[in-house]
Formats: sequence, C-alpha cells, structure tokens
Amino acid sequence: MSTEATIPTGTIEEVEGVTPDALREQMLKGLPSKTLRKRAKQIVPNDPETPPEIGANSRTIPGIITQRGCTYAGCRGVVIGPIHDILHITHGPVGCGYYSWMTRRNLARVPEGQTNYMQYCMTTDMQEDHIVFGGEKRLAEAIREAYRLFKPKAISVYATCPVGLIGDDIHSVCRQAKEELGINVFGFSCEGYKGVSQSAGHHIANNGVFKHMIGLDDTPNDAKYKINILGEYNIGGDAWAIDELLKKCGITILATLSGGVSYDEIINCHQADLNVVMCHRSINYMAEMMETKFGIPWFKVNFIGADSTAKSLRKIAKYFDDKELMDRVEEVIAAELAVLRPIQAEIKAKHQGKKAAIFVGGSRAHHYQDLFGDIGIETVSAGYEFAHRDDYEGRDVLPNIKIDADSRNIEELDVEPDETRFRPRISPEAKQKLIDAGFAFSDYLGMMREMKKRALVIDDISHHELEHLIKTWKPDIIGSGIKDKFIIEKMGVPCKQLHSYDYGGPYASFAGAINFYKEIDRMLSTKVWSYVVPPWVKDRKAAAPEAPAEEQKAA
Amino acid sequence: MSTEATIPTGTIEEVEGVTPDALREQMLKGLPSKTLRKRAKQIVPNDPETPPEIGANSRTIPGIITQRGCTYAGCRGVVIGPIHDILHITHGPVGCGYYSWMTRRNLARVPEGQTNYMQYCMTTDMQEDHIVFGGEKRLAEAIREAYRLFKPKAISVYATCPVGLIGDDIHSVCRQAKEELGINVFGFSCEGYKGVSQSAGHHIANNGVFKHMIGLDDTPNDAKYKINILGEYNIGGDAWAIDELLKKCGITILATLSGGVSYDEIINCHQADLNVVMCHRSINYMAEMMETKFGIPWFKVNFIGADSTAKSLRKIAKYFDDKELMDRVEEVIAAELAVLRPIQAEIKAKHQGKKAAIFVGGSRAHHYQDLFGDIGIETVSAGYEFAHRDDYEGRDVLPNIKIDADSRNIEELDVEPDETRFRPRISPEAKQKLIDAGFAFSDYLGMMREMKKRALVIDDISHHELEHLIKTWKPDIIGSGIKDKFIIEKMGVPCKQLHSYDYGGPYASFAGAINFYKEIDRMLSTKVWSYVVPPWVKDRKAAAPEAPAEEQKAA
Amino acid sequence: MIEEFSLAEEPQSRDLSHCTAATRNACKLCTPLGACLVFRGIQGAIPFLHGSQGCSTYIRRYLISHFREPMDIAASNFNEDSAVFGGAKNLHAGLKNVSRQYKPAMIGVATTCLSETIGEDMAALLLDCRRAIPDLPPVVHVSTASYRGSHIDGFHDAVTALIDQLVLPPDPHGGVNLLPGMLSTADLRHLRELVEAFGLPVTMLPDYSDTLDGPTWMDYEALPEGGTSVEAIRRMSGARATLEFGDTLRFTRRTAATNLAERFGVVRENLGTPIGLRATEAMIQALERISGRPCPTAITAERGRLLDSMVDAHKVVFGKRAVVYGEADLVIGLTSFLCEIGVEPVLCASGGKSEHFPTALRVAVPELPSTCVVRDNMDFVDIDAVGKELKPDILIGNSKGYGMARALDIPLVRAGFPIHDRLGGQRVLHVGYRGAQQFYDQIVNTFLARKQEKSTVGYSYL
Amino acid sequence: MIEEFSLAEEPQSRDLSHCTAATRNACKLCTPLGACLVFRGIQGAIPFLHGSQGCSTYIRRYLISHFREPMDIAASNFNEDSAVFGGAKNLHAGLKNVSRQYKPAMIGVATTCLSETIGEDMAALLLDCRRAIPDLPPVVHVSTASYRGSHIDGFHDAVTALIDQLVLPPDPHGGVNLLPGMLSTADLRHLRELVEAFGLPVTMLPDYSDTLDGPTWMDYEALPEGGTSVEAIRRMSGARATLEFGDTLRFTRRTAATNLAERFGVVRENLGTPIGLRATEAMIQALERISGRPCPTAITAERGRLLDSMVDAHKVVFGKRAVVYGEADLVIGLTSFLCEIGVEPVLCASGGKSEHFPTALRVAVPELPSTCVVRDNMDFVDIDAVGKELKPDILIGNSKGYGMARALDIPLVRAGFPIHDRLGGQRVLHVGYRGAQQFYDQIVNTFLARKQEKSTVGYSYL
Repeated sequence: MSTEATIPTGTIEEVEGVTPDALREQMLKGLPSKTLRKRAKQIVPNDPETPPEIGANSRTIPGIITQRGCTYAGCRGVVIGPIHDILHITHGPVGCGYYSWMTRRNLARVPEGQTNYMQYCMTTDMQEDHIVFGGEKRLAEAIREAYRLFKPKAISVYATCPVGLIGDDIHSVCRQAKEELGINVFGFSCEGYKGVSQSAGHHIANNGVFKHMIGLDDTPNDAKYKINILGEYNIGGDAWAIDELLKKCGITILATLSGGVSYDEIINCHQADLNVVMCHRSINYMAEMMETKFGIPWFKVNFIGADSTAKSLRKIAKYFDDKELMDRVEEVIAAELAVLRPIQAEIKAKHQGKKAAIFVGGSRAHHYQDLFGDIGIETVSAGYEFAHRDDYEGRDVLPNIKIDADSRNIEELDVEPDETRFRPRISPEAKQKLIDAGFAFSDYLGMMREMKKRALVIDDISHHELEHLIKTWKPDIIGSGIKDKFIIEKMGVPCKQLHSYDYGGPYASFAGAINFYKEIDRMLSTKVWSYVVPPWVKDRKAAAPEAPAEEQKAA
Repeated sequence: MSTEATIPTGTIEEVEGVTPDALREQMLKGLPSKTLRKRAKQIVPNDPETPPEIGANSRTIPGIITQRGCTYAGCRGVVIGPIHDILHITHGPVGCGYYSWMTRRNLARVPEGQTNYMQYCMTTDMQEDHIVFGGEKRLAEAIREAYRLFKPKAISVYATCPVGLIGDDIHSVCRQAKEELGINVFGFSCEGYKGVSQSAGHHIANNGVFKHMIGLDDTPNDAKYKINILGEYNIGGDAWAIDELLKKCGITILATLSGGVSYDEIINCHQADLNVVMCHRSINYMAEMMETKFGIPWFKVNFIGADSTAKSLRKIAKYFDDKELMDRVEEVIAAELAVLRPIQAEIKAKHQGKKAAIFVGGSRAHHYQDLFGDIGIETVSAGYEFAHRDDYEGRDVLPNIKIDADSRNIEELDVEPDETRFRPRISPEAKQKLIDAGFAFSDYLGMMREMKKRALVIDDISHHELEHLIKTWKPDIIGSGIKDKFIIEKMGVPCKQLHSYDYGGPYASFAGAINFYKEIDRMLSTKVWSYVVPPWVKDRKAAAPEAPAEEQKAA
Repeated sequence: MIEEFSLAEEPQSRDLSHCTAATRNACKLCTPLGACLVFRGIQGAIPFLHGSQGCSTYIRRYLISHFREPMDIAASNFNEDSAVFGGAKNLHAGLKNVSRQYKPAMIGVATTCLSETIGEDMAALLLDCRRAIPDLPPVVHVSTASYRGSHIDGFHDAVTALIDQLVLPPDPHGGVNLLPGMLSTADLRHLRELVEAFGLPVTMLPDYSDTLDGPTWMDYEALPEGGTSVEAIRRMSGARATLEFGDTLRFTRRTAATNLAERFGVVRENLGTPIGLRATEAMIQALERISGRPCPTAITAERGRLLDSMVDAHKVVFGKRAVVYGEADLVIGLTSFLCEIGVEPVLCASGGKSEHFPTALRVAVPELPSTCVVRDNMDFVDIDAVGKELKPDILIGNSKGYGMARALDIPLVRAGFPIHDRLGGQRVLHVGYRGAQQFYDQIVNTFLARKQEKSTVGYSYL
Repeated sequence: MIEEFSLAEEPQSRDLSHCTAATRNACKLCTPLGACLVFRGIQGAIPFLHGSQGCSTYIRRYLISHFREPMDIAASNFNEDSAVFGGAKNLHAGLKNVSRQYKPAMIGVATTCLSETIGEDMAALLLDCRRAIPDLPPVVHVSTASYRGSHIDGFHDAVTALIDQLVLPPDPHGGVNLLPGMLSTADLRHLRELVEAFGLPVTMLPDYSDTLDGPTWMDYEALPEGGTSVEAIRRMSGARATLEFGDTLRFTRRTAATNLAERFGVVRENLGTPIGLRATEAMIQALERISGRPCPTAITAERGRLLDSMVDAHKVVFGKRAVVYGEADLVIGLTSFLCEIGVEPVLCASGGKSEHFPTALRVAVPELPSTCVVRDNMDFVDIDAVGKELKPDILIGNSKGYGMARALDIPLVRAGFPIHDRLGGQRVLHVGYRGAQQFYDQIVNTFLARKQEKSTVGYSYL
C-alpha cells in the first residue's frame, strides 16, 4: 500500500452525547433478523488504519426504500448520456427514456450549428404488440428515422427491462444498422434488473465505450502534457472548472469521460500520457483496460476541495517530472489560494465545528468531506449509494471481494496489450522511483482511510437509519440526493444535493470550492428553520409539555 | 357659410322603439328645477341644417359628477406637457404634479443622448409654511435646481389653486430666473378654479406659447409645402401616423402643436405656409393669432377616418394649388385605400347597423363619428366634455356667444400684424377663388352639421343621463374616457377610451383607421358580456321573473 | 454559475414531423407513475412497485421534482433471478418489510413492465402473501404495464382499482364522491372547499393535497399526514352521487364512476374538469342540483370579480394564438377557457394515445375553430414542428415546453405536470373561478410584461 | 402599435440626489386621495371634495387606473368667485344635489388645498347645510390640505374622522374593530376571513373590498354594493378590542384606535401590518388572545406550506439585495418579510414625511442590517440615485419604479399603490400567510425566470 493517505488523527467518541456504537444499535434495533444481519454489515464504525469490512454492493432488500437506481440509469444516464453528439435511443416503453431526459445536470457546450442530442430523448416507446411480437423491427426503424433526421456520427441503443425478457437482439440490429447507414451504431444490454444498482450499468457502459469507441482514431496529438480525466461528469460545470485550471497549468485534457465531451474526443483519447480518475467507482474498469491495451498509467485524483485540488495538481506535475510544469503548478496554486484563503477563513470562522453527514454516489461521499473540511465542518457519518467495498476500504481489498451472482453476469472484457499501439508512457524505472516515493499508481485508498476513527460509515442508508441519525446526532447539514433531500429538510436539516448540486455549481477546483463555501454558508445562515414551529404552538408546548412525538403517533 | 359640410340625410326617428325626445325627457325627469333648466339646454336633438343652440361651456353643477378636468390640466397636461424638451415645474402641493405625470399618452421620440422631460414630474411640493409665508422663494430655488440638474432650453412653471390665492407672483419669479439663468423661463397662471373646465387652460396655454415661444427663431426653412398641425397631441402616436402620411405626399410638417414636438420646432414654426387644425377647441386661439401676426391662413382638417383623411389631404393639396402635389396626393390615397378597403369591408359587414355613442373631449366626439361610420356604425348620440358652442354649432355662431364671467377673466391677447414678419401666404385672389369654390378658411362647421337629424347631442353628460342612454337606446359601443369607462362596462357595454386609446393606437390616417377597425371588431366580438349573469341566476330568473331592478333597489 | 447545454434551434430544413417508430421528447410519462400518485393520495398508504428498484427511483425523482416533497415508493427490487424465475419471493419479502417498517393503512401495488412482461399472476401471488403475512394491511393492486397507455391511464386505473377492490356494500349517507382526475394539490384543496360550501360531505379520491403539499414537519412522520381514508373509500357505495371530472371519460372508458354506478347504483355525474367558466358553471349547477342549495354568495362574488377582470383585459388577450399540450382532459379544460377569453387555440396536443380526445374536445368546446389542430399521441418534436408553423403567441402546458417557448421567443404559461422550473408547480390552481382568475391574470400579465419589456421606449401605463 | 417616450438613462455625471426645493417624480400622492379611498369603503357613501372639480377628476383618474372600477367623487366645483368669496353656496348646492341624486347613506367631505387655503369654516358651513337640506344624510368631514402630509395621512385622518364623528356611546358586543390601513381589496377580504376564522364578528374600517373590486353589474347600481355600514361604525364603541395595523401609528400619532380607547375604553391593539411571518404571527396571537380560541388548523396548514416552500427555495432568494419603497407601513411590512426570507433590504424609502418611519422600521425589524438606508421624504429621483449605487437585485413597490427597474435591468415586484401596468393590481395580496406565499412565489419565480431567460443555454430544471 502507498503511504499517500493522510490518515486522520482523533476519534469520534460521541456526538450529542451518543457514541457511534449506541447510534448503530438504535438503527439496527427491531429489524427482522435477516435484515438485521445484512444491515449490521453495512453500518460500520470506521477505523482509518485498518478499514473494517463493509457489506457494500449487496442487493437492496425488497420493501426497504433505497436511493439506488438501476443498470439502465448507470449506463445511459451516467456514463454515455453526457456524450452530446451521440444520438441516444432508449429501446423500451416510454418511461425509461423520459426519466433519463436531461435529469442529470451534465452540461455540454455544443459548437455553433451542431445539434445537442442531450436535448433529445428518443425512445421506441414500445407498445403491447412489440412486447408480444418482438421489438427488433421497431428498433431498426427508429434507428433509421434517427439517422434520417439528424445524421449523427454515432447512435447508441439502450435495452430496458422488457427488451431482455422478450429476447430482442439489439446488438444484431445495431450491427445491421451500422452497415446500412455507414455510421457507428452500438448497443448496451443494460436492462434495469441486472446487478444491484446503477453500478452494474457503469461497468456495462465502460465495456461498450471501450469496445465501440476507444482507439478508433489514431490521429497523433503533439500537445505536451496530455491527460484524460476519467469519472468526471461535468455536473454543474465541474469538468469545465477543472479544464480551466489545468489549462492554466499548461496541461491538456484530451477527453473527460464523460462530461462536456464529444465522440471525436473519445475515439482519439488513447493518445494521452496519463489517465487521472475522479470517480473511481464508475470508471475504474476503463482506466484498467486502457492501461492494459495502450499502456496509459492511471492514478486517483480529487479536485473537490482546495487542499485536495492542490495535492492532485502536484501529483500530476510530479508524474510528468518536469521542472517547468512543477513551477507553473506552484504558481497557479499560489495565485488561486491567495483569492480563496480569505473567503475560506471568513466562512470557516462562522461554521467551525459543525457536523456534516454525506450519503451519496460512489465517490462524492468521499470527495466532499474534503470540501466540508475546508470550512471546518467535520463529516461524522458517510456512506455511498452504489459503491463497492474497494471504494470504502481501498483497492487492496479487491482480491478478497467475493464475486456474487449479480457481478458475475456482467461481462468482463478480455483485454490484451495492443500489438501496434501499446506504448508505456513512463519508463518502468521512473515509475518505480515514483512508487518508492509513495506514489500510488492504479490505486484508490478508499474513503475509510480518510475518515476519523469511529465515524459511522453506512452503505445504502435507509430512511429509518437516516431518521435516527438526524434525531440523535443532529448533523448541521447533510449532503444527499433529490430523493431524500425533502425528507431531510422536512426534518429541519438543510440538505445539499450532491448529485444535481441543487442546480448550482461548479464546485470543483479552487473557483468551485469558493462557490461551495458560499453556498454552505448561505444554507447554514438562513433563518427559515427557526420559523418551523409557529409561536402559538411553542407557547402551548411551553405551557403544557406534550408527550414525545412517537407516543403521540402511536396513540 | 362654406358649402364644405356634407350634411347627412335621414333622421333618427327612434332607437330601440324610443324617440330622441322621449329619451331626453327620461333624462330630465325629476331633476330639481334649476338643474333641469340648465340641463335641458345641454341635451339637444340635432338638426344638421340649422344647428340648434346648445348650453355648452357652462359651469358644472356642484355635486353632479363630471368628467371635466381643470384649467391646470388643460394647460400643463394637454397643451404644454407634450413638449418634451421643456422642463415643466408645477408650483403647488404634490397632487397636481403627480396626477399630470405621464397620465396622458402623448408620445415623444427623444434624440439619442437627450433627456425626455416628460418622464419627470417636478413640483415645488408646497408645504404649509409656503402657504402661510408665500412660495416664491421655493419656486425660485426649484427653478435653479432644475436648471442645475438638467440644463434645459426652457423651463415652464404652472400655478395651482393655492398659488393664486396666496398671491405668489410666478411671472416675476420666472422673469428673474430667465435673466439669471439665461434660458427661456415662463409661467402660466392656470389655477384649477379658473374657467368652467380644462378649456380655460387651453386658452391660457395658447396665450403663453404665443407670447413666449412662437416667432423666437427666424431661421428660414426652404421646404416646399410647409405646414403646422395644430391641435394634435400625438396620443398613441397619431401625430407620427399623420407625419408619415404627409411625408409620403411630400408635405413637410414644421411643428405639431403639441405632440411629439420640440421647443426648437415651435419657436421656428411661424415659417409655415399653412396651419391645419385638428382639435379646434384647444387650439383655435393659436391659429387665429398666428394668422393675425404672421399671415398664415388656417383651416380645419380631420385625419380620423379613411374618408376624412382623404378629404383633408385633398384640401391641403388644393390649397397649395400644385398639380404635382395633387397627383402625388391622389396616388398616396389610392395606394392606402387599396390596403384599407378590403379590411374595412370585411369588418363593416359584421357590424353594419350597430350604434355608437361618444362623449369625450372637445373634438374627438366629432372626429370619431367618421371612423365609426367607416365600418357602418352610426353615432346616435354624442357630446363633448369641455367644448364651446362653436364646436357644436360651427364658428358662425361665435358672434352670438355671450361672454360670461368665466371666460372674461382669461386674458385675450391683443395681436397685431408683425411689422417685419407678416406675410400673406396666399394671394387674396387665390384665397377668394378657393372660398368661392366652397373652401372654408378659418372656419369650423361644428359637430352638429355632420350628425343625423334628431341624433341626441348631450354636453358634459352626467352618469344619470348615461345610465338612461344605455338602458334605453342600448348602444353597442361607447367612446369615452377612463372615468366613465368602468361604469359603462359594469353596465355591459364595451367602452373605447378615446383619450388614452386604452393604450392602443395610433388611429389617425389610413393605417390608424385600420388599427381602429380591428380594435372595434375585437371589442364587439368578445363573448365576455354574455357570461356576466351566471347560468344558475339565469335559470332562477327564468323560473321566477324578478321585479325590475329599480323597484328592487327601492325596496 | 456555469450554464447548461445550448438550446440550438433546429435547422429549418429538417422535417421532424414524420416519425412513426421513434418518440422524441415524449409528452407523456409511464403508467406506474400515475398509479403511484394515486396511492400517495390514500391516507397512510404506501405505493409499491412490483418490479426493479430503478422504476421506483425514477418515478420518485420525477414526482419529487414537481412536488418538492418526499415521495416514498417501495419496490420488490427484482434482480436477474426474479426476472427469470418470477418475483414471488421478492414480493413477499417486500410487502412484509413495508408492513413492518411503515405500518401502512394500505399498500398500493402497481406492476411494472418487467413483472407484466413475465406475466406475474398478481391475484394469486397477493393471496399467498396475505396468507403468509399476518399483519398485512389491505393491498390494492393495479396493472400498469407502461407499454399500455401512459401515466394518465395509470392514474385512472388505480382509482378504479381502489374502488373495485375496497368498496363495501352500500350504507347510504349524504355525502358525494369526487373523482377529480390528475390535478394539482391546490386544485384538490379548492375542489373540497367548493363542494363543502354546498354543505356536502365529500370523499375525494385520490387526495394528495396534504401528502404531497405538506408543511415542514414539527415532528418526524414516517408517512405524511392526509389523504383519503380507506374507511371513506369503503363507504363510497353509499354516496348520493359521484362527480367524475374528465371529458374523455364520458365516452367509452369503464371508469371508477361507472363501477360505482353499476355495482351500487351511485349516480354518475360526468363533468369536464372545471377549468374556465363553462366547466365550473357545470360543476356549480351539479352541486346545486345534488345539494338542493343555491350557489353561495362568496362563490358568485369570485365569479363576478373574474368576469370583471375579463372585461377589463380582454383587449390584451383577444385574438392571441395559443398552443396547449398535456394530459387530454387538462388540455380540454384549458382550451375551453382560452376560447372563453378570446384566445384562439391553434394546436391542442396530448401525448398519450387517447382516441376520444379530439371528439371530447370538440364536444366540450364546440366553438373551437375547425382550423385548430387537435391531435393525440404527439411528442414535443411534433408539437414544436406543427406548432411553430401556426405562429402561436403563447404556449400553455408543463415545463417541457420551455425549449420551444424559448426558440419561438414567446411566453410559456405553466400548467399541468411536470413543472420543475418554477417554485409552486404543485400548487398551480387550475380549477374553479379562482383558478381561472389566476390563469387569466397570469396570461394577461405575461403579455403586458412582454409588451412593456420589448418596447424600445417603455410603457408606464398599460 | 406605436411606442412611448424613451426611458433614456440619466447621464452618470448628474448629481440628482441633492435637491431640496423641487420634488422630482414624487413617491406620494395627495391627502384627499387617501380620504376619498376611505369614504369609498363606507356602505352607500359618496366621497365629496370641497374644492374645484379638477381635484375630483384627477383623483378619480388615479384611483381608477389602479382599481379598474368606477370611482365617483363629487365636488363642490369651485369657480373663481367661490375661490374669492368662499364656497358656501357651492357646498350647499353640491350636497343637495348629491343627496338627491344618489340617496347616499353618508357623505364624506374632504377639503382640498383650495378650500383649506381660503380657510373655510367647515363645521359652521356643514351645520348650515344640515339645517337647510332636510334629507341630508350623515356628513363626515375631514381636513385634507395636500400641503399637509400625503395620501396616507389623508387615509388615516379620514378613518379617525369617521370614528370621531359617527361613533355612539358604547353598547357592548362581542365583535372587534379592525383598522387595516391602506391595503388592497384582496387584503381586506383575507383579513376579514382570518378574523372571522376565530369566531369574531368584525367591523373593518374602511372596507372597499367590494366597492372597489366588484363584479360586473347584472343590474344598474348607482352606488356599488359593499363597504362598512354607518350603523356598524356607530357601534364600534362596544367592541372588545380594536386591532390597528401600522407600526408607525404606534408612536405618537393620535389615531382612530386611541380615539376609541380614550373615549370608550376599547382596548387598542396596535400591530404591524401583517406582512410576512412575524407580523402575521403577532396578529394570530392577538386573535387567539382576544377570542380565546386556538388558531384554526386551516391557517396553520397555510403557514406550514409557506414554510415548506421557504425551505425549498431559500437558495434562490438568499442574499439578494432589494430596494423597497412606498407608504411607510407597507415598506415596514415588506422589509420585515424580506429579512425573514434572507433577502437583504439595502434601501427602504417612503415618499411621505414620516418622522417615525426609521424608528418604527428599526423596532419592527431589529435584524435589519445597519447598512440599510432608511429614509422618508424621498422622491423617485432620490430612490433611483441612492438605490442604484447599492446595486440591488430587485425592486419592490408600486408601478412608478418601473423606469428604475428597467434602467437597472432588474425585476420589479409590484406591491402597494398605484399599480397600473398589470392586471389585478388592486387584488395583490400582501397580508397573512397566503399573501406571504404569493409574494414569496413571485419573488422566487421572478429570479428563476430571469436566470432561465438570461442563460445563454437555457435551464430546463431550476
């Protein structure tokens, strides 16, 4: 293991007078035994030195309401959807297409005169007769129509639940269309019932991008420091913010997978010297496959938070081992921090010591701890929605993860070094030198190594658990998604959406961090929560204290 | 008398089964005897051949609600207000200034970089100590402030009721300011209690414009057919519409008094070859004085209505007695009518035979009859708000009008031909030739000569009379002003505001006529009136007919 | 703040209006969404999807973006095994967990395309569950394969299922049943108020006016308060009459109201959704008839003020051209109102397949010009392509028309579902005189504001 | 359609903020206007100006442009003779004609600067008239020289005059008096509803909610229906309490409520105009106290929904900077609400001279940042000059701020009087939770709409 992690010192003994173990027990109390056994593995007090095993990426229990999405959502919604010049066709009944129509805020700037296909939600809108007699003809016709209307460079097809069940062969339809139309057409078997969450969709999408796009265009690119950003989806313009920052440093991004990115950039991005990974969960497959096939090394970065951003920039500069670049990076960091630090300090002074909890995504629950930490807010509890054990415990745990049925049925591509195009981007010696200096290649240390001891790590948190967390530990702010935002706020706690950013952002890079500080300052400064109970109710309560709320409910 | 009038044929025998005389009796019934005597003179069935005497321009009866305004309104609001580069200062308590702040829709285009003073309502906002100790110092200071802020070419000061009572000498303040500041500064003693209506204010304003502006700039103008439009206030852009039309004909307007006009245009407008008068009431003084002093002839025109517009254009062309101009005018008329006639015909077909009533202003109640007539709508009753007998009966009645106290106290300027600048614009022979051919110079034939026999002419109509008119004669549409608009519409009759045009317009010239036809078509086509009584009330009424409304009220 | 994807206008040459296989930017959502919405309107109920978790997540996401309220939907969380071997085990576990965790008064089970495609025998499965789970509350099941119909069908089918599966033999009472259709929370509150103003107790089904538009909690609530009680639904057989809103329902559909009429003889009063004068008038007259009471003065006064404002401002709206889109019955109501105020609808579009839509619209709004295009099964690309040829002055419908409004530089007045780009989308009042007043004011003021803003010189009075 | 005068922006160099003698674009109207408005709120009453007809015409014109309703004001129609020799004859004739023609239940006589300047002895003149005109109804007189105070003073003085001149010795009853101040017709209706929700009969003075916001007539009405009856005013001495709205009234003014308290011992409850949470809360608590009843659930539910929406959208409004202008007590109410929702008022301006305005504002809204400029006696040129330096994001006030809003390219949310460039200006609801909800929605949606429109790429979700 690399020594890169800065293991936090200190232990969360108790919050609001309640120890993490006591809170965990509250949460687990009264569950049916089978559920209890399962959840007990998913609620874990942390140990940053030796991360405990967590029961991540296990099936959601029927009837327990989850924030998780499906395989289709992970594939079409998250990974491929942001590519604005691929025309996306959802093969299925109307819902899936509609629901994935611009509901994630991955932004794109489209060159003048081009059409932004993200505005379009094309679906075969299957009807009963397609279910009964098969939908392949309908799909083929839809592809033809799409081509006739838009003449796109590429068309991508997504299978929804019924498609798999009735046995439509979308891949053969795509192959035929590709031949017929002379453009790239490919399909994804990302039926919603596959896998335990959207995570399965990420994997399927990675496979498809790798098979159908990566490496198609070998045009050389002679920029000096060429990298790809993997696992950055340009929510609220994050990718643009990172892009701008790297540009200042003289680093060129060939492609951001997948945010604000075009088809042409993707098919040429194997020309890069380095892949840096933001969201490990959704894209690690791609990083690995590109390294194997083309010899592009990868490592993990984090541009969320001022210190993390500085650290990530320095790591990239170190990788290229170029004095000029390293100096430039230091200049940029110094200039950015000169603006940021006073704002950070002012806001930190107001909120130092407040507590956050973050339950979201497959990397944001980790990344945003740094950003909250910048302004003195400690994350006392966190968990992912769809991550795997390695995202919690670090990639060194990978060999120990049992392959279950849900993972097994997702194709693992058999990737070999490309005969002509494999080229190590860094000499083995240089690489080893970096590793010896503690540089972590192809690694992710996981969230747990950066959280305090006894902080409560909760995978796929349920409403029930959230309720206990809020009532007992009283976090000052929670980072989550739209589906629990309103529950959290109904309970009087401000909730920052870390999927859609509440239609704000960007929060990446230094400029984004300043945005975020101000946003959190606003949320923690509003008086609205203090108004919730009307004064006459307060008066009455003061006059005659009521029975606790729960008893009332029971009555 | 000129033979210019086209005396209408036919008689209004009865409307909705009620004769004009019977309706008149209804209106007069039950009035106290003194009031009855007065009103009886103001409600007159028409005779176009020999217009009957009407009791116009007589004092409004206390307690009878009138639509009339005051002298200040006529002077500052109507005549001088539209001059956009004079800075207007109302000397008085706050109300009068506020109420005259952009409440008339006289439009102005202001050259780039200049300030439109019509946006500003400056007032001395007199306080109690100014009433007690006099407001002259306050006024002087306000003028200085205004100059400091805006550096206008001219400042105009208006006296309101208390100013006259406390004896502030605004004219001497203005004279001193003129000297001190080196710009034109002049005042108007237009206190609201003077005269019987705003009409007094028009006269005072005309005197002031003549004394303080007309003739100040003798720069020659070598345009070919130079005229002024008098009595056109550019409500809703009417003046611009006329301007555009005359431009097409090759006729140049030096100044429009007062609409969309600048100070510089006014001080040079005595260079014109002709004055044509739209609103006789408000501006005849000016036409007369300019003729006396400079030798500019004037005659009456009307650009409201397609036929009236054509007639007016021809009259102007005839005056200039120039073949080229006459041909050009005919071409323009032909081209405009080619567009207008089909629209007119279509709308006329829908509304032919409907009835209008018009109670407004001092000329519009006359002019708009032509426009309604264009689409087959007959005006069965009309009257002015503030006109004099000559506006009803024609100027030939002028010698017979008794000068009463209210008229006497308004200054009559003693105007003489200007020694150096008097110049007849047309030879006496040419003029006589035109007159012999029926051309009416310096004349206005009045509204009555153009209304049908027995049409009911009502001066300064009261609510009570309006109620009877609506209930008995059931006009399809009424032209009026904002103060009775809502009463009329509460009673279920559409009302077209002919002061503000309901924020529409222009209605002058051919293009304006088309606007108006469409507007009236819209008003008569809306279904809204049919919804007024809820169906369940209709049902109940059908089931058990109620007592007439009046009896109900009495009960 | 960084901005989103550009809304580049379509190149003119592209003919976007002749697609048959692909739906582009649908103007409809899927059937289970409608059913979930209905189940959320039952007191203490929890909606439950028999299918994969993704459907629940997507539907919740969408309903939340409109209502800005918690919206829990449980699911049986199919995985690949269940897709192959059937979801019995998952259904059982799911119902058990939901019962235990939420102690719901009812569970509303809607099937997804997944369970529908594999042909789950829901009646049998639910019977098994009832036997096996002792404390299982009433479970109502509705079949909502999204390859059959759209969200509005899911909505109506869920209402019918509730009545079909819950109502007990009649025990006559003086109340009325109200089946409002898919309306806003403000609509539901106002309808209740209107019916009660005639002294009539009312069972409104569904009623999500509180559950999806509730206050911030003073204390924790596992299930939001409010909704139609199961008990009240059981007693709907004893009502005086059923008021059912929806012109399209009048035609052939077997509706919840016909169910009550056929099984229990409850009088069915099918009315248009009370949007605008005419349809509100019809409702008021029905209420007068049923209650035997005259229309209360307060309502007549609201009507009077509405009419008065219509007199004041008809010049602003008269002759303007409108495109209206959304659920068929909503479009009919809005179209009727637009005709009343002198706005000319030029395109009335519904996204769902609704064979009765054109007929119902023409019957409800006989004065609609024959030139007006009335079409079901349209997507937004169709609406855009057809609509822009008709040179509209205004769009009226849900937030999904924003792109078109922007491209045409005309205003969008938001109505229907979903409205996610304004605050209070769930509280838009469409019905009654008060709703008409709000729409009227909004339409007029939208035109006035544009006139004022676009004027190069600025109007001070309007 | 041809457009109006250009709203050219002021050259930057001009210092417009140091005028003392000239008022430029006043932010106040004249005293008799306020009195006429009050008299229009009395059942069967007719306002009557003792002065020249022009005042009546101008005031009618202005009130009509806001209310879009008939507004008859009679006058004694001074001419030059009366100006010199006194208006006794005109007053006599005018009152006689009005009595005869309208058969009013009351005549409200307000003096103009003209009759005030010549020093008419109104008491004596009216006594003469009463002797000479047998069927003269009650006549109430208020002195309203517009060189003393502004329209809001005329308003309060007229209310005081009504109470002073009409109220009879007490005959105790269970009702309350409500002196709302100068509010909209929707405000008056809502206030009545709120008070009645606590089971309290209420005499609201004035009440022009019907007279100035009535339906189109089914039959002719010489005087519009509605208003506070003279009989009810006479009995105000017997009420349990007088609720008087207006923070500035709390200080030194001799008010209508102190009149009732001093003469008849009716408890005076001075409260802030119930705009926003805090002031509405105070009103609710006062109503609980007076009635002994708890706040009805329907009101609590409205409050809850308001709070819920404030939670939803605080991100949109928080930290925005506002300029608020208008009548002092309206500005105080709006400022209080803005502070509650996290908008920062940067300039609070009142047009009238109101020495208590800054104090009353600071007391009512203690959290108002000390940097906020609070100033009375401002005209719109001052507001513009001071306001634009403060870089506001929004203006809140009457239509007269439009030019400034346009020049700064920021939205104007219309409140107060006059509103003549939108439909429904007279129906803007300012008070109660419902009013706060409407304002909140409007402010939020105004910002959302601008964000959406100004975005070069177009937001679909917000």
